[in-house]
Amino acid sequence: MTQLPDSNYKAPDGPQKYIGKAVKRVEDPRFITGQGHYTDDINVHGQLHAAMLRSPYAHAKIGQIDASAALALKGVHAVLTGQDLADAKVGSIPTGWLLPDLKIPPHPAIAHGEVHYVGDIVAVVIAESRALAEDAVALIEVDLEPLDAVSLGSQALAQGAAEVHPEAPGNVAFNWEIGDAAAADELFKQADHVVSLKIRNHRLVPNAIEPRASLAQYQRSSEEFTLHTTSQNPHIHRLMLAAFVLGIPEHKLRVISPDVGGGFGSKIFQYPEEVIVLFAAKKLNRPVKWAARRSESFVSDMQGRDHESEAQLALSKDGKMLALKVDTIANMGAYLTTFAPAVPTYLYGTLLNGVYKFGAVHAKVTGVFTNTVPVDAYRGAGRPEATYLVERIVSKAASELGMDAAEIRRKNFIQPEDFPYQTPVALVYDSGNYEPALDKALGMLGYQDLLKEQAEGRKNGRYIGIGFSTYVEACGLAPSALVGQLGAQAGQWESAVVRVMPTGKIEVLTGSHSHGQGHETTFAQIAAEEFGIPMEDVVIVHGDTGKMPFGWGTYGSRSAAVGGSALKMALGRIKDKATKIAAHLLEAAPEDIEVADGQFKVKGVPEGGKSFFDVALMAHLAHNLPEGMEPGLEAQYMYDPKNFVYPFGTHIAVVELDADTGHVKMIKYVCVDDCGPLINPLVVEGQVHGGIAQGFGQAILEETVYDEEGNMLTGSFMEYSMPRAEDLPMFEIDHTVTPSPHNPLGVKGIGESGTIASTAAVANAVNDALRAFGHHHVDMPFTPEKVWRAMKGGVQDLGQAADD
Amino acid sequence: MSLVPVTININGTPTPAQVEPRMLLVQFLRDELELTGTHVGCDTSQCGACTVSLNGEAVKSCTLFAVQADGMDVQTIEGIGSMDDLHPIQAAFWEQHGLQCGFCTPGMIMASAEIIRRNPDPSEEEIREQLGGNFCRCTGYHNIVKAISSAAAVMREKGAEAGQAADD
Amino acid sequence: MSPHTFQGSNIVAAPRARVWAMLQDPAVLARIVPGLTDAIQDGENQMRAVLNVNVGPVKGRFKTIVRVLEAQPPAQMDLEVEGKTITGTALLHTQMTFTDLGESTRVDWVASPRLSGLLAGVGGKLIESKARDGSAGQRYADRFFGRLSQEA
Amino acid sequence: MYTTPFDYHRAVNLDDALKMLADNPDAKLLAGGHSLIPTMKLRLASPSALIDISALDELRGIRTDGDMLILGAGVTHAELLYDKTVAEYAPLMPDMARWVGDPMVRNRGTVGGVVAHADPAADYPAGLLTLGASFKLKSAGGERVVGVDDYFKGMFETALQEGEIVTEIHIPRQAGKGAYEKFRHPASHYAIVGVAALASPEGVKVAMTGAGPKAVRLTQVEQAIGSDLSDENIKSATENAVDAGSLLSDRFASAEYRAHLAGVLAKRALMRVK
Repeated sequence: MTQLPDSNYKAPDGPQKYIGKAVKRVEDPRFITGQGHYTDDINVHGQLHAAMLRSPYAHAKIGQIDASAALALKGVHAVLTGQDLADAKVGSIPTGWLLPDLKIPPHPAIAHGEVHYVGDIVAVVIAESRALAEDAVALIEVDLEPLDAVSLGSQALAQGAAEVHPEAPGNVAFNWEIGDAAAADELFKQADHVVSLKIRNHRLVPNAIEPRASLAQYQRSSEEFTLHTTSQNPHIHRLMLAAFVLGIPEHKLRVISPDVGGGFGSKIFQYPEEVIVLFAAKKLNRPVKWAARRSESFVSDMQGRDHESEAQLALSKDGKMLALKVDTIANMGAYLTTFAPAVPTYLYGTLLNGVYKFGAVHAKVTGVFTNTVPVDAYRGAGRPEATYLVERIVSKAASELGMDAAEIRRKNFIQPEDFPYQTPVALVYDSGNYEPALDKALGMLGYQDLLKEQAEGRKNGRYIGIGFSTYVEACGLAPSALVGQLGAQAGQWESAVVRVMPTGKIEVLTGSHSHGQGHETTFAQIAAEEFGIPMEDVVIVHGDTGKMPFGWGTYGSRSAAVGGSALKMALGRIKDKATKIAAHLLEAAPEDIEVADGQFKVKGVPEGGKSFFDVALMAHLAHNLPEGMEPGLEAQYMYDPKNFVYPFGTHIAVVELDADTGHVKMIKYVCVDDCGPLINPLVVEGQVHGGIAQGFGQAILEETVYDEEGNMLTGSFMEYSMPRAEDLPMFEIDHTVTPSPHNPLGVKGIGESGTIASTAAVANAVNDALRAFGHHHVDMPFTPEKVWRAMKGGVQDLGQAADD
Repeated sequence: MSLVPVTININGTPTPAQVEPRMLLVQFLRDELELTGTHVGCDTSQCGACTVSLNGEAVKSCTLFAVQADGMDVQTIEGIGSMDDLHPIQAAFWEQHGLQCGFCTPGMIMASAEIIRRNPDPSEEEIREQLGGNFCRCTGYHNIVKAISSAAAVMREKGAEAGQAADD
Repeated sequence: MSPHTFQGSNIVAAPRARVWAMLQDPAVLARIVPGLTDAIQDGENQMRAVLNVNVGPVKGRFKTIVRVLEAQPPAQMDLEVEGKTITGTALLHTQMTFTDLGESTRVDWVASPRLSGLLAGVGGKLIESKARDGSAGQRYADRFFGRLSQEA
Repeated sequence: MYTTPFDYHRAVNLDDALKMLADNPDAKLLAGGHSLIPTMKLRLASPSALIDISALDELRGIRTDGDMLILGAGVTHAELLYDKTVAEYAPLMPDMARWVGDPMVRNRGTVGGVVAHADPAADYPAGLLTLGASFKLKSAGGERVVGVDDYFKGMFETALQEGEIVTEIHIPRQAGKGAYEKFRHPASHYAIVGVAALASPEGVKVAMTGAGPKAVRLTQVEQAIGSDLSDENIKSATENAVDAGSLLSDRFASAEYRAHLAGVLAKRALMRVK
């Protein structure tokens, strides 16, 4: 492969020793033996426990709080209320992404004056044991005067709807638009066919299996705080807690996220409980810990999705897509949290172009406050919503026009020679080649045979559906200057420190964070590859602001593309310096030195090289270094990418409907993803598997339901359906490889692709099966009763009732 | 509330303790004995992260009070195998990439042991059905199912070898 | 409005005025409401009490507030019973209409339970479904009005 | 996660348990605990004492008495699923037990617990109705045997009086094929609807659980079937055979849908017993 134009990616010249190999994960031994070290596993001397009194009402005025009975229990140290935080001038939990005219109501860690959703914290008990803290919570008397509440985005915009915050009249948080409306209108006039779609992308609960937990310690002598917390990005937590909320000098706060049991976005954000334990630890001069119960997680972890959209697609009569118009109401919940405003805008609106050549795309998004748990990034964050909409309307178009769902896509693909491709909605796609992925997937599926089987089945009352999702996604947000212009209160670069020790062992510090993605393996593969040294000689350190100077963490599939690239660049610096030292020791010119299998050698001279250990030792002894060279062998690199990366691929789901009951069984799932070169195929495929399951979960099983008064009716695993092993088939996975020209590894993210693609694929499959009953569109989630009713017929475009 | 004396045989070690009746077995393991490999993922007995073996049968340690285990044998993830001597199921989860964040993994492994105990040669369908009490949010179960299949095969082989050795 | 309204009708062996008077007296209510204890008048139209519940796996003493929302003596009364738990609130709205039958009184009642907070999510199966069991509502009413007749 | 505090009593034998129960009406019996403990964790149940009967030998054991299969109330779902005697005497029981919870729940949860608890979405009541089971109930004052038709009264309501314990489940030897079909809630795995069918020499019996406040016999289906288990008759006897009027309706499944499912499951169960 040749170097791509305008590229800092260089394909490897020869076979690689570690990169591209399915290396077993180095972190696994501790997990499989029960030695994983999660936040709630940590207990420290003198530790107290916090328990939260949460609002049972979606909206209420807080009256008198009588904590006397709770405080009278032996072992209860304090009961904290919103007033305590206000008196101490604790700041509001900040929003990290600002849009023009954004309304940001105050978000105190403990509600003050009013509660705004079921689960909002009203008071906190700090006690000797968790059991005692929970006993005491039950004794607090609070007068809550229920106020009118609203839970659905479109209802919050209706005339006379309950007002969530006085700061946001009409419950509008923001109005946002992208694309050329006039150009789109012009193309709609020329259209032969217009497809309309009304959908709800329903709300989900992330449900990482590890509930959130936080443990705060305060050292009075040094005024230093340590916070162990379940975080995907400890530096962001430190920054926000220090600069905006608690006013702790940043260098006096150390945030550690040890092993983290899954995140899927839900552990990005700054949460009230972290503020509370830090505040209480200083106030009581004792360590304070809080760990969520699952029933708390359901009403306190930020939730995902929740869009109501209307879209129109303009097509010519031969199936060429001309333009797309989208109008979306995004339910933000009760407060704007860390990334919330970016999710339905820059991560959603900008991806509405999909993989197609549109003349114009226009999107309008209204962000709305409701009395529900706040909504923020959840695996895919905006991109699954965009992909569901685009891929659903394209399949609906095929259905209405009587075209093959694969062929209508192929006909409209952006072509390989079009890259870099400027879409009508701001993004510039880096590289892509969409047809080979589609063809490969069709081949794996045996598409033509399956179509015959489907047709045959329909005659006999067997309803098979085939659903496509030819997706593209934009991940590894970048560059910092651009995201800053768009409203981010954060940079989007990543850092790596490579510290070579005198014995040649390498410590890699990264600002990325693994909560299941396997950084300790893949990052070690990158580092070991650079010098050909054993992987065991590399250790990856992450998740501790006390060790790593700075970093922006892991979300938006950025670890490999941005964090991995930072590592690659830092390794380059080490290699440069080490090469110079080796050249000096070997009395050769640096250009003549090559490194392989941990040996520095003069090119063409097989004997007498210097080992990596020799060079590392000399770097530290500094007995014989090139003139003027600084001793030591350590490098840091802050890598700010030039662009997002754009993974793509084809996912195909095959489902079968139970004609008697409406139960949907997924019988086959095939996908071909292109995330550039694979660092570790085992890890990549694992990410895809999990992503598919989550997208399938949304399409078929998962649904967060609120009643009109803002009560969540699906607040436990008894009601909220999580995908189980029995719900899924084995997945058939393959890849194409189109490197990104924008980063030195050529890699694109893969953490979210599965979810971004699969929801649409599964939904399209169910709809394909329901075509036999005269439907062009039935909205997800495809609960058995809904599918049964659709099969009974008589309902066209069966949408989701407001609160069904 | 008075404490109740119990002696629970934990991973082969008789362990005397005084426990509050309301302490769940999982809390006893985690908070009193620092056996933190057993996790708590829910409060309604669905997720299976807390699965341990009680007198040889897999149970959910979040739905059992520690006092109820008095006099019984409890085996946890820490007791099923160690880094020096991995249980075949542990080895298979590693080999097949049957875990990502690792949080559900101890419960998955203990539940897998139960599946193989009940049926040494489970089909893919049986494995999926029998995993109904364990949630994993990371892996999509694909590699977990593979891991259990392959562990069962290894254990059958070992069992056959052991049987042969005994016959000899 | 609750989607799970249930209703029924009972005859109480007492004149309408007497029935009305009894229902205003916390002491009487404490005797006739199954499971109600520690009833105290708390303001003009409000009573605090403890309700002992034992339904399926649910068993406990729940702090309860009974509010008279609207009274048209002696023909109609709207009550709200609010039970508080750590996981949320159970609210029962009841409307009773009293028809004078001379020596006895017919009470037509409509009740609609509603759960809020975590209880709505986690307690649904345990409590809400019970409330949907129409015959259970009638059985409970039979006990209540039976005791009321005895009291009279 | 924590329940309210309670006194724990491990019963040394049944008489001890009955005495403790008589002495403390505020106590709850603890057997498998899979309904009670989650409810206690949510603090919706806060009994002052628990009487642990989970380790009582008197409640264990599977035996036969002539043509009667006798299950101790403490027999677990897993025992039902794997026991040879049960498979021989009442194969419908394991056909239901496999649907209960998951392997861990089955190892701990008991048949007596299900009978005492009378959850409307429990599986066994359907099969027990078709099998004509009866239950031995003991109290400090004596014991009695109640037939299944008189036992289940309503949602969480049974013939059990205060101070009584279910000690045995009596199941007449199953004559003819039995089958249980279930449509479960995808989250809780409880029955949205479950239907058991039994084709015995005395006739075909069909019973439904999950759909209403308590398990009931589907007498209209039974009458329509008579003894004609032909495909056509099964289809016509089960189609639209269940009236939605008295059924539960919730967010996940309306009464109409439950009624439809009951017909579908009755058809499937009957197809298996023919």
